Amino acid sequence: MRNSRILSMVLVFSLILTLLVGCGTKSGDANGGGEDSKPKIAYYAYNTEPYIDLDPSVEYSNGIITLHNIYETLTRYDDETQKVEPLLAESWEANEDGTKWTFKIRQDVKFHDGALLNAEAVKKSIDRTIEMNMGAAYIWDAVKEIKVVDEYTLEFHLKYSAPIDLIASAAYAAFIMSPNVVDKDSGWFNEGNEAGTGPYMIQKVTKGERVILTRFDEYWKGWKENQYDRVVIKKIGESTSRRQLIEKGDAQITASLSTSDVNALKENTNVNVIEAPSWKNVIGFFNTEKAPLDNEDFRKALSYAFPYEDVVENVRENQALQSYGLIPPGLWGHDETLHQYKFDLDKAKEYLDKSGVKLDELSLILTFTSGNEDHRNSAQLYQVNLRKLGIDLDIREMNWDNVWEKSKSKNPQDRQDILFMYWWPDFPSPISWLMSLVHSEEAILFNLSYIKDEKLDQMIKEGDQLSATDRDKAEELFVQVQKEILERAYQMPIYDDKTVWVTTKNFKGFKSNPSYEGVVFFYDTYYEE
Amino acid sequence: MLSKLVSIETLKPKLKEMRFLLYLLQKNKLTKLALYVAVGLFLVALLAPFIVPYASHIRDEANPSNKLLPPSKEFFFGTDELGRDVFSRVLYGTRISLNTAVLSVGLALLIGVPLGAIAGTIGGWIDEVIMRITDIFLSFPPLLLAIAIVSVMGPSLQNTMLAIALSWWPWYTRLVRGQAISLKERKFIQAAEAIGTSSYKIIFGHIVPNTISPVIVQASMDMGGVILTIASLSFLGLGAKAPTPEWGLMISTSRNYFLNAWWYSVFPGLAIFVTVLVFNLLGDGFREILDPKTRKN
Amino acid sequence: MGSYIRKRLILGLIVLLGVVTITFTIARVIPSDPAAKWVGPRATQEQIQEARIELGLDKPLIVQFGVYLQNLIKGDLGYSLRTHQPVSKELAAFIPATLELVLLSFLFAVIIGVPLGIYSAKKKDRLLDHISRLFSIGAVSLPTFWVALFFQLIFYSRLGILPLGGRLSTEITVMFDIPEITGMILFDSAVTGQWEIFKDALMHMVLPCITIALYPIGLVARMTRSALLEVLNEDYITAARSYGLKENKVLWSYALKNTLGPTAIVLTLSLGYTLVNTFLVEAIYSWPGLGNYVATAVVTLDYPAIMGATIFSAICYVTLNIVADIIIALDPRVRL
Amino acid sequence: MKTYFEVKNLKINNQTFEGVPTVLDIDHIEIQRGKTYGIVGESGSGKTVLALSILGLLQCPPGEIESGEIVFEGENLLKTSNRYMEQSIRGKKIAMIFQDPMSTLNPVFTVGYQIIQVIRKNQRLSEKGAYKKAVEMIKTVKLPDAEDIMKKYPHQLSGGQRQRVIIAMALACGAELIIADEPTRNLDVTIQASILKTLKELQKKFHVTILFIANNLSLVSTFCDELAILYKGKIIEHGRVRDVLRNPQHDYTKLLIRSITKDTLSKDKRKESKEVLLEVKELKKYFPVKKKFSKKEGVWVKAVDEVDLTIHKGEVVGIVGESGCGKSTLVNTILNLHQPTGGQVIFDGNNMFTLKKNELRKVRKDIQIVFQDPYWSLNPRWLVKDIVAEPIKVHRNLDEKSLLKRIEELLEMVGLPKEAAFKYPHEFSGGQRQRIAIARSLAVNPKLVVLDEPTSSIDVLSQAQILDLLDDLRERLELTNILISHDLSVVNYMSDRIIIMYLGKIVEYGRSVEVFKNPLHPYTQALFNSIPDIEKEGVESLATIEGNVPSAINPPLGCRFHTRCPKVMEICKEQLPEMKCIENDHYAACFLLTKEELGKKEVYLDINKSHKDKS
Repeated sequence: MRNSRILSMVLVFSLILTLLVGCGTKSGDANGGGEDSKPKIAYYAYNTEPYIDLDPSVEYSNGIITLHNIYETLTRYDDETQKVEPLLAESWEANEDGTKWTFKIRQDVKFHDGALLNAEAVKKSIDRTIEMNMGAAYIWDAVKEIKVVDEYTLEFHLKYSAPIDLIASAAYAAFIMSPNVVDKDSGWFNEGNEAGTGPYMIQKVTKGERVILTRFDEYWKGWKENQYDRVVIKKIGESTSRRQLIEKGDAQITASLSTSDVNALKENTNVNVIEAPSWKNVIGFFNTEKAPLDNEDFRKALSYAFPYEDVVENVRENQALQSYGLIPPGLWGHDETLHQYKFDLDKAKEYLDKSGVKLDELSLILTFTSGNEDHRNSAQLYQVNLRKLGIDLDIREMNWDNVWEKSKSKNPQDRQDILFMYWWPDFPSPISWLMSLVHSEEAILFNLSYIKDEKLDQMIKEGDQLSATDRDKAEELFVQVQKEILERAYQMPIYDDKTVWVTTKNFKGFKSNPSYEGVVFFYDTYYEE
Repeated sequence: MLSKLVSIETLKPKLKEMRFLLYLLQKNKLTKLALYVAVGLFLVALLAPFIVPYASHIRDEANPSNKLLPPSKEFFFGTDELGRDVFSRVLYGTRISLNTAVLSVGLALLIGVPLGAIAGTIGGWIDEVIMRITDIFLSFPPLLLAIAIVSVMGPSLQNTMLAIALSWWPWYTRLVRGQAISLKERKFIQAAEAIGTSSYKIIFGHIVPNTISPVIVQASMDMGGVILTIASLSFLGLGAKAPTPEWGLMISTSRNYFLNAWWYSVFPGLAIFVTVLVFNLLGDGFREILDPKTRKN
Repeated sequence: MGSYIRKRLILGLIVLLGVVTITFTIARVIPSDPAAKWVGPRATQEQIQEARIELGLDKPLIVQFGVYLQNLIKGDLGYSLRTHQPVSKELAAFIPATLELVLLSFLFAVIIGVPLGIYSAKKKDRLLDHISRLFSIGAVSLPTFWVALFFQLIFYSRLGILPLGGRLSTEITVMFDIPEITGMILFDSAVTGQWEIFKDALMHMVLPCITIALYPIGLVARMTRSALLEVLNEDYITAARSYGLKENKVLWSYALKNTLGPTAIVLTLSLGYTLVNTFLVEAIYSWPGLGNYVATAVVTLDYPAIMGATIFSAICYVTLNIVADIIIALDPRVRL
Repeated sequence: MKTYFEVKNLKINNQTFEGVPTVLDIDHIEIQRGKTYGIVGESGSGKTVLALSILGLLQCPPGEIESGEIVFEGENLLKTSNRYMEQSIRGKKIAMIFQDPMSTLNPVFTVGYQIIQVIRKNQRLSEKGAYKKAVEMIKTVKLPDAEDIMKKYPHQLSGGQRQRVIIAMALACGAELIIADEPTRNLDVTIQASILKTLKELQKKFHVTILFIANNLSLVSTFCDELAILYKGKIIEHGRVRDVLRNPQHDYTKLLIRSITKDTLSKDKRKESKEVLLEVKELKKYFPVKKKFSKKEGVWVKAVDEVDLTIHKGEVVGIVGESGCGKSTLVNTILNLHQPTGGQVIFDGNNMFTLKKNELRKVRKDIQIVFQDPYWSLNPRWLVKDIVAEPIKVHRNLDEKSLLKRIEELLEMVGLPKEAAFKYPHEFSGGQRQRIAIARSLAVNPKLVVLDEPTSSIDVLSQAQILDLLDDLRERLELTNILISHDLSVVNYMSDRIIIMYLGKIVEYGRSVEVFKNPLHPYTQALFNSIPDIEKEGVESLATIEGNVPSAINPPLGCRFHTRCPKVMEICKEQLPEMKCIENDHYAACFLLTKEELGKKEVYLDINKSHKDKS
């Protein structure tokens, strides 16, 4: 009696399950139908959390993919024209030595809380960011004072010359928010509150999981038909999951797929695969303060031993290009006349002999941030090739903190020999690479080749000054710096990544912008069968 | 002469015991099968460098142009993202997993058994202190403790082993302590005490040898769990590091190729499954064979 | 009984103190500077120093530990180094999702594992027993993360009958106002009668739950079987039979109650396992729970977050152990 | 007339890994309705297999019924279905009383629940009716406060009470044939006597037939009308009790009878030494009552309470008492295995409790102990040579060769072949194992050897040999022995003097001849008389002491025995009687033993008759 009761319980339970599964199928079908009464939803399957901090002055991470749809900046960089375009600022001009910038602010722009945009609001926003001094606030370092000239005119007075137009288009720390909220603390923003001028407003945020945005009807650019009413940005950690979502048409856009998933999707006629340039590149840093990497010839040997082609073709599946120097294409300072090391073991051997470095049991430590498939595979291929030269590569995949901690060890002997790292700019200027990665540092930060070269420092400083006033001259200097780096083999630029976006066919209007890593400006997109 | 006598005469009872065990094993077909497979696995582990078809694919070679080839005569289990033979790597993985598991369990035993024997035999405040410490370690979810340890010490197989041993020893301490307490009531312990045998000798001469069989059962059952934990930690990126052909790491890597190259995930997964299953079956069978309670029938 | 529970609680607190001490120690030997992390990579030395003072890291270790304990009692687990949010607040946001998963999986484990174990014991050495043993041993031998991947492939990509991951479908999250009472969507939607949400949430839980439940199902079935077999060997069972009591009565009433203790232990143990197993599959199922949180914290060495999660798990474990002990103590054989 | 119960040509095998030996091979057993039939056999002789196969509860496999019939009321039980057995035979017609009352009752249900379940299964009664019936049955088996007992869990009852509950259960369902499988095995003799008496009374009242299975010939012969001797699965002899006892045919039976009628050794040869070897003064051993997690202050089990005794060189002193009387604790405390609570032990001039650790070790060499169960007293993982060598290794430094020589010497001394050195304990029989244990105890030439129930777990046949060996060794090696036993015949056989203990106190001591001839203390008298022996006919001749042994946690004030003493007086409840010398060297502690009372000694000898049934 009793046992049959339990048996029947199990049966009933499984029955309910099947029933539910059955129902699920139906609702799934309904989802694809897209009735008119339903709002149009754009679903962005993102590889990690849609934000870490919702405070626009603070966020220095992936959160910009959310924030750029809520807030706007004074200017926006266009990578195709390589020009800074107006956004909240209508026009701007700088004085001769680039130390004073005057911005005209757009009129009739409303914040989500109803306040109107004016010079005062811009000043308060940027002042807030500078005062909080969190995240990427350093980009405003040159600013001495912001002056409101009139309702819609603003002046930046600088300590030294700096390209404020570029800085104002930065991906981070350049958002303009309503004057009503500038004295709120981060906590307030993180509760899901905001007051930007952007096309979308927060409907609901769930920390670590998803963001739901709904359109701001009074957006200053106005709305057209077929634009999306709602935007969902959701964390989907696994590449395969994102691929499955886009294949099924459940998600409209995604990125950061594994190379093999991208390859497979290229065959799929239901999706668009968009390969766009990104400003993200991978650089190998040699520890120039530690033997035997303090030897220039040895470094050259190492540079020739890296299988660039194999990595670009097979690890990145051609979703990257071998770098020319440090600066990626699409950004001024990129120069394809710069020397490219090619994989050539004979040459490597030659330089190795020339270096006179004794190889007995030599083992080099290579570090990079754990979880990065591409670094891992590149490292393994590098390892295989270095072994052919008689050099053992000790691959150490570690947390970024541990990688960084090790690279900052007091004793150069305790540091790694080689380090792989991604770099991308906070605002569209080559200075981001050169100042951070090449210029000598008092305390080690990102110059992880530990270059201390006064000549280079001089050139970088000079170029930085000129970039506000004479960009051509600056560019020339920057190319010169890169040339020197390659010649001395301080660093090993490996490849410039492409960003690969995958969208459903009906997701139109999307344009990738390397200046804003991972950001989809949903206002530009629309739905079309 | 004497030594010969010793060896032959000592063997006899052991042989009888062995015969009895073999008989029980004979009856328990699943366990027998598991035993064969386990022996096979150990052999594979031992001989891996010599029997794998592409020994150089373990760490010395990569052929990206051959990447992600489906299973074929040339590559039984296909190839991975760097064109290495998955079959060779999976076979070699046996060596990694068994080696790590045996060492972890061994380390855990090394910590747990003496502590348990001491706690159970001596009792009093020593027992109290030891047991509270085991309680503390037991109240960490095992994986989480391992995560904590590895995230401090940095991921590597050695640290994984250490972490697993640290989260596993309390179980042995508890087991051995319980055994020791019941053994303590046995008269031969009292006899030894009456003789004046030192506590050290009582613990390690009398108590520990008599806890062996339950400990063996537990340890063989744990082997499966440990292998699974190692794989899980590697999967989370907290265990083995590339290019080590560790199964969990292979699955973790294969995730990105999962939809295109099923073989890359399937075979390491099956390897884990089969190995863990075999050890679980073995542990289960051993328990049934060695447990006097089930022996009764 | 009351005094027993009280003593057990005190013991639990001692154990927790030990756990806190260990986690604190672990956190302090992490080779990264929390203060530098707090202010970010671009910060100046002065900023780092300021942060050090702000975070209390300038004080001697023992004082820091005291402060930590003091805050802990108030439920304050410090601030996440990564997000600058209070850890307790973040945990509170992530725990319900995991808890929901764990509880439902646990339910699976009980309603499948226990009967399976009983049947197996009843039909010892017969086909059903062999099948069920093989199943239960197989279930504890499967790498959960691997199973999760395949479940997704089969049930989402190929069959298309179950969602890929997440807690709710996009449409539902956009169209409905998801009730937030406990944070456990199933419960909340059931209480507020929003069955559409309930159904959607349940559908999303099927795959993760089955994946996670596999292990405890196997564990519970195995343990129930062996506990029951042990009891069935006892003299009082033979005695009960000798008085002519029916076999079913003997099994379901006489024997089963005796296995309550071991079963309770296994169930609580399996609850603990389930909690940790979620760590392995949450990422795969895009489940915004504790596991995901810990995984991110580990990657970024966000030690206050790791500590918080560890302490939370330890509290769960200790509580479960106490519950198990109390269940065992209900056995009249145990004299208190 | 049809035979009531009959076993014909029953052959049962047991599958083991070395083949399928026959464990039971019975040609014929016949039991008449209303009779008591006893089966005597050692453990392993197949008694329990028989009992279980009658009820169809034998586990098959490994058991295997090859052939034969078990005919009950004209029906072959081996041919019936399990369902039929369940519904109509088990409980209803045949019920069983098992040997271990603790494991026979389900620990997680109340006694009442279990009885009611059995009643309701076998009789169509309502819940209420079953309850009433259960209470009635509990009263029938002479348990006080029946309603109260119903609510209790098994562990809250004493062993005797539990066995009564089981008897109640067996009778509750109206079974006509009761199989009693060593029902008093783990009970004290005084309790055993009263259980047996109750069982006998109920047999008459309910007209049931009893199949009584035991390993103790005296017990069976006292209780049964007819008996059969089971030896290695075969019935080697059967018949009416008196016939078998008077005229045994089979050698085994003869040996069995001889072993329990052993006389005392001739102790005349023993020199009486006045040299004191061991002196115990006011020895106390209290154990704290440990509740889980807390030690309640001041709650102690007074296991040994102010005991004095003196042992001379070369004598054998027997200590007798029921379980829980403190005899083992006494010895363990003397040996300093337990920390004493108070008092002194002076051994060979050394105060044992003030010795330093290494001095104590030296003294330990001179005191050795032989434990009750030779299976558990030898480390199963050690070779015999290592076991015997252990004390030598601790106390002496011998090279491997002379060590082995010494071991062989010792083994020969205890009558084992030299080759035994390289075997494991489990290869030996109980008797042989005990010899190993003895060899170990002699390894370092001790002065005093304590024998803790040295024969109680050895089969009857080997017992006498071991005792003779012990006596022989004592003489050859000039040993002094303390012999602990609950078996009076063993003590009588071996010892010069005897000490009777009750609840942590000595109640009587003296030369064994004197004490046996003339027990003085009421407890001693009852104890002696409750032991069945083949001279006693019928359970009526057994003396019983009602009630349970009180807890040693709160021993009764006054005379410890007063709660159960049939001759209790007011003074006994208030004052502790002093130890008095009654005759030459015969001491007892009882208020009755005044000069005036001594004259009417016979009165106490006959306590049975004057005893009122208190239940």
